[in-house]
Amino acid sequence: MELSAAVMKQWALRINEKMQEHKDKLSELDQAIGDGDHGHNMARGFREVANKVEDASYDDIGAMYKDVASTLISKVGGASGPLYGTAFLKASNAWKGRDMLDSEAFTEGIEAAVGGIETRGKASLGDKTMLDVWIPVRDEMKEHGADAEKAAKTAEKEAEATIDKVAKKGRASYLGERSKGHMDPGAFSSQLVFEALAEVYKEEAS
Amino acid sequence: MELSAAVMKQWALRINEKMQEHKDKLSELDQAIGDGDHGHNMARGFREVANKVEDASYDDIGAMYKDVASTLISKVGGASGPLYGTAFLKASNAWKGRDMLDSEAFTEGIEAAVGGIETRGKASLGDKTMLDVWIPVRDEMKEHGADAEKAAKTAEKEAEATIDKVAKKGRASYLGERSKGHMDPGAFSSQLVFEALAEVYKEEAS
Amino acid sequence: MKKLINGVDQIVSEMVEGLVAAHPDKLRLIENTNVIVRADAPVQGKVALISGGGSGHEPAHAGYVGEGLLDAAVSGEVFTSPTPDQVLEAIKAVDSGSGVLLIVKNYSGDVMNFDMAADLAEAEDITVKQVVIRDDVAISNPDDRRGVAGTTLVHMIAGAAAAEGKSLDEVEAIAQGVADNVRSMGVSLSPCTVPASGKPGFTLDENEMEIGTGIHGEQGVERRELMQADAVTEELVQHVLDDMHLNDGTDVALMINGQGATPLMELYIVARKAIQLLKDRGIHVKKTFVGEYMTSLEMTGCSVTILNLDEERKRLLLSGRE
Amino acid sequence: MKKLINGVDQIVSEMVEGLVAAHPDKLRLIENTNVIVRADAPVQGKVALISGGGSGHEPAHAGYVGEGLLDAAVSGEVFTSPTPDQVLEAIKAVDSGSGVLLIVKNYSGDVMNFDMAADLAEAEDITVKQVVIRDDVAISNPDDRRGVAGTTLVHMIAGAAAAEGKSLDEVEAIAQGVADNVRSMGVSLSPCTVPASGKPGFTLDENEMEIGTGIHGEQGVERRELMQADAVTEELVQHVLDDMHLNDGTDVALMINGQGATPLMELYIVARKAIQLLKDRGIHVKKTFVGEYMTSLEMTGCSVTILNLDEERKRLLLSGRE
Ligand SMILES: Nc1ncnc2c1ncn2[C@@H]1O[C@H](COP(=O)(O)OP(=O)(O)O)[C@@H](O)[C@H]1O
Ligand SMILES: Nc1ncnc2c1ncn2[C@@H]1O[C@H](COP(=O)(O)OP(=O)(O)O)[C@@H](O)[C@H]1O
Ligand SMILES: [Mg+2]
Ligand SMILES: [Mg+2]
Ligand SMILES: [Mg+2]
Ligand SMILES: [Mg+2]
Repeated sequence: MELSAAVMKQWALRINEKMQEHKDKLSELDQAIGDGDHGHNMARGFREVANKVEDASYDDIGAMYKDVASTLISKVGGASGPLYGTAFLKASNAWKGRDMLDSEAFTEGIEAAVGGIETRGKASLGDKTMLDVWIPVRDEMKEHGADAEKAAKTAEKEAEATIDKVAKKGRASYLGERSKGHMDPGAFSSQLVFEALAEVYKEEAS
Repeated sequence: MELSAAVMKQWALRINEKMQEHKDKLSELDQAIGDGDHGHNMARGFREVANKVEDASYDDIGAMYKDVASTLISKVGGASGPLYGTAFLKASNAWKGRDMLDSEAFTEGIEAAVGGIETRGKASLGDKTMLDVWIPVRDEMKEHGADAEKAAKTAEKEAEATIDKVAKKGRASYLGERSKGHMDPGAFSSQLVFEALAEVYKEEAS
Repeated sequence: MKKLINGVDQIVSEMVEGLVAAHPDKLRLIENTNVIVRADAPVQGKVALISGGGSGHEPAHAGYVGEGLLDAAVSGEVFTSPTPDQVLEAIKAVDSGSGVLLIVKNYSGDVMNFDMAADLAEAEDITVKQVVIRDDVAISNPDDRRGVAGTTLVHMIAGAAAAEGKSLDEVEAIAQGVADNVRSMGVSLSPCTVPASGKPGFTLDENEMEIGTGIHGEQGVERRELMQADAVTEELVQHVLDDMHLNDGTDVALMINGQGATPLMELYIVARKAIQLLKDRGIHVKKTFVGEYMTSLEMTGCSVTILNLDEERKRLLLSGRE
Repeated sequence: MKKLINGVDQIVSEMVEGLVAAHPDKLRLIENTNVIVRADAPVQGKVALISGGGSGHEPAHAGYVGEGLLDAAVSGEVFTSPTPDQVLEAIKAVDSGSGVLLIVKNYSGDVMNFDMAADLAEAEDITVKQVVIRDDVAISNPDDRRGVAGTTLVHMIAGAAAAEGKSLDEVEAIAQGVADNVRSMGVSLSPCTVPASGKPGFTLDENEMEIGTGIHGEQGVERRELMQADAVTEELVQHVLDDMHLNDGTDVALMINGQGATPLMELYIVARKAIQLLKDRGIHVKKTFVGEYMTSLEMTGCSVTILNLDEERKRLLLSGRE
């Protein structure tokens, strides 16, 4: 798998489209076990990201994603703002100086992103957070190489799997056992991130 | 018509029974065009009246109704407390020293009561208040002599007639034209007062 | 009806007990009454101020008892004027010989009960004066107007005047000056439930509001389609100003009062627009109050109050307590 | 959803504009932000205090900005932690060189965003310390506990300490002392509606309540049958005390906090019982707060907060601002 700077820009734009489209569902998921703003937070943040990167030109993919990250950090707030922001900030470090990402380079970015989420939020696999999507996606990429299609499938499966879990981090954790039976909103927004990747990659390839 | 001290005591007790019985209706009437407490105010006040006079013995009817009045004044509050209180206080003055009321003496009391309500509340006939019941009852007594049965009939008719009026005094007046279409709660409690009189008089006579 | 209460009959007595228990250094309850007085009452040489009315308007009236404000508050049943004997107890407890001013909102019940209490007090040789507040411009005839949130500005300004040691006549004149120069208008988005009745005072659809509501859960003077905050504010401010004839450059105090269940957030949004509107009209807002001053249980909505400030009222308000 | 607003997107900006317009002598808004600072910030020689979080908790946090309290408050979207750049703006505006203390409620979002801001500030050579408030005993694991109404006692006590000219380390230690010794527990009778979502956070039947609710309209830890005020109070007080191990004769402060739409009348009924219960247990209530200090939009219900007072906290609280 190879991702050009153009495709990487499309990815950011497509994430925005997906967040707008699923805004209500994201907020409904958050309302069930959190405070009901995840859709608004994501929609607000990625709308700004799209505005920012759409007509901008960047020296490299690292610079582009640094801009994505700082926009998220300064526009989202809540828990998801610093988490997604830190994820893309760490990835942008890994992508610094590159105008094309091969499977290995892309995976390095995702690995750095997961590290960022872990350090920032101190959650672990199974805590019913976005990490429950990001960690399996990373693991698979590390083992089998980056594959956008597969990443989207894994993300979907793992987001679904958060339904049965009891939340240990974030607002949903306050509900204890009552958090069971609902999908984690951050896991679903993470699924959308990887679905967006699969879509733009596929369109580019065809 | 002659009313003994015993019947006059029964009157006070019967008013209480009627207020308890119609408490909810009185409050509902007040809710439509006032603040919804008239039933509670009347029920609270006359319950205290009944407690007070039931086992007490009085030198005369004047003393008995002075007690009724001061109980109402100190237990009801709102607009109806001072109005009913003043009404019975003025009546008690007229009944001072008597242990039997003939038609003329009773009418004097009612006349004094109406004067008290007018002075205290500064309302006039047609303002959609309790006076719209008391004034016609008084007028009739003055013209044809006191007749408990007739007083109750007139009271009922005049209370009914308040429905079509626009309130000019009390809380209902704030609604202006919107006060039309609802019976005045104080008119209805006044109807109950005269119905109680007719009942105890009839029972005594039979 | 969902309320944090123990029983409908104990509400008022338990409320006043709670208030005094929370502030034992400042407040005292007169036994067997619902009368709350300053712990140090009667204050020698000071004119005493008493306000009161039905309960359900908290912090009015008992919340205003304290130094520089009221000497006593008399709490009736919910939305029911207190009885004359309770008002008399208050008068007797706070009079130091310098006389007592009763601050009365213009409701038949309040006016009559306080009047009877004043008569009883005069009979006991206590000098009592009364000022009747009629600030609600929703009612067109000025004589019939209700006393609403503007009453609390009388507490503050007359309270400051009394604290300065002014005489009963002086304090009365100042209180009357506030009463003559204060106007209010309210709007409600949802009703309240009087505990004893257990049912809301009226019902409104999701897109309706009542304009010109009082403070007893009654309907307003008109039902209208719900508007945005700025439009509602403009309507209220305009209605109040139409009744005031303020010259360019006049100093005023502004109060945005919540009716009990309105988030402070919304009151600040209303305040923002009201201040803008007054500025646009060349009126100087010297002091703004935003919060709950005179509520109607858990009603949603707000009222706008404007007080024309002369030099004396301005000085007393800016130096006094809130 | 019935609210006095103009549009969901303008709520926070219009609210902070209204707040500053209402108190222009005391407050200032930093342009292009939702950061409110003291009008005279930075105050030379004084440690600066900053609090903040999502909006919807009014008067927290911006209502606590002022002399003897906070130097700045940062308001995020409704129930959404503010972003690090906004917190950084606040830090830069209030630092006088004596250092800055961030008062942070223990939510993932708040902790992370304030943390990032602290990092950014350190990079600009400003000394920043943080104290994280976790007073909500509804959550059993102490590390995971939310910061709720007790946070406002940190504003007051740390605010008084900073006003006395104490150093950053001293103010931090005092704030941490409050955080370590304050416990809260809440109950809700009805939910609130986050404006952006337009729907209530949960639904309750006429006879149900949620015990252990936080301040973001989320459900509590348990749904229960509605009880009378005294029983609810006993439950809350007991839960809080079970976590505190107070000795007979301990001095405490008590806060009965309304969640936004609870009539003050009901809060006093709760206060009455809470004070009785503490008295029965030999605990001395030195100061009682009853009112709205940390709300959740128009949620109905209340929380009980108890703070164990050592001599220093007692002195600072009794002498400080509210
Ligand atoms: N400590 C954490 N580590 C990883 N993810 C977290 C953490 N806390 C929260 N999240 C994620 O953030 C999501 C909620 O984001 P959002 O609703 O935007 O913020 P908030 O919880 O502040 O309202 C959760 O669904 C969860 O996936
Ligand atoms: N000024 C007045 N003169 C005569 N009757 C009045 C006057 N004001 C009110 N009322 C009567 O009192 C009744 C309302 O009594 P109530 O509900 O007990 O008191 P409140 O209006 O203080 O709640 C009205 O229905 C009306 O008949
Ligand atoms: Mg959320
Ligand atoms: Mg009534
Ligand atoms: Mg009434
Ligand atoms: Mg949030």
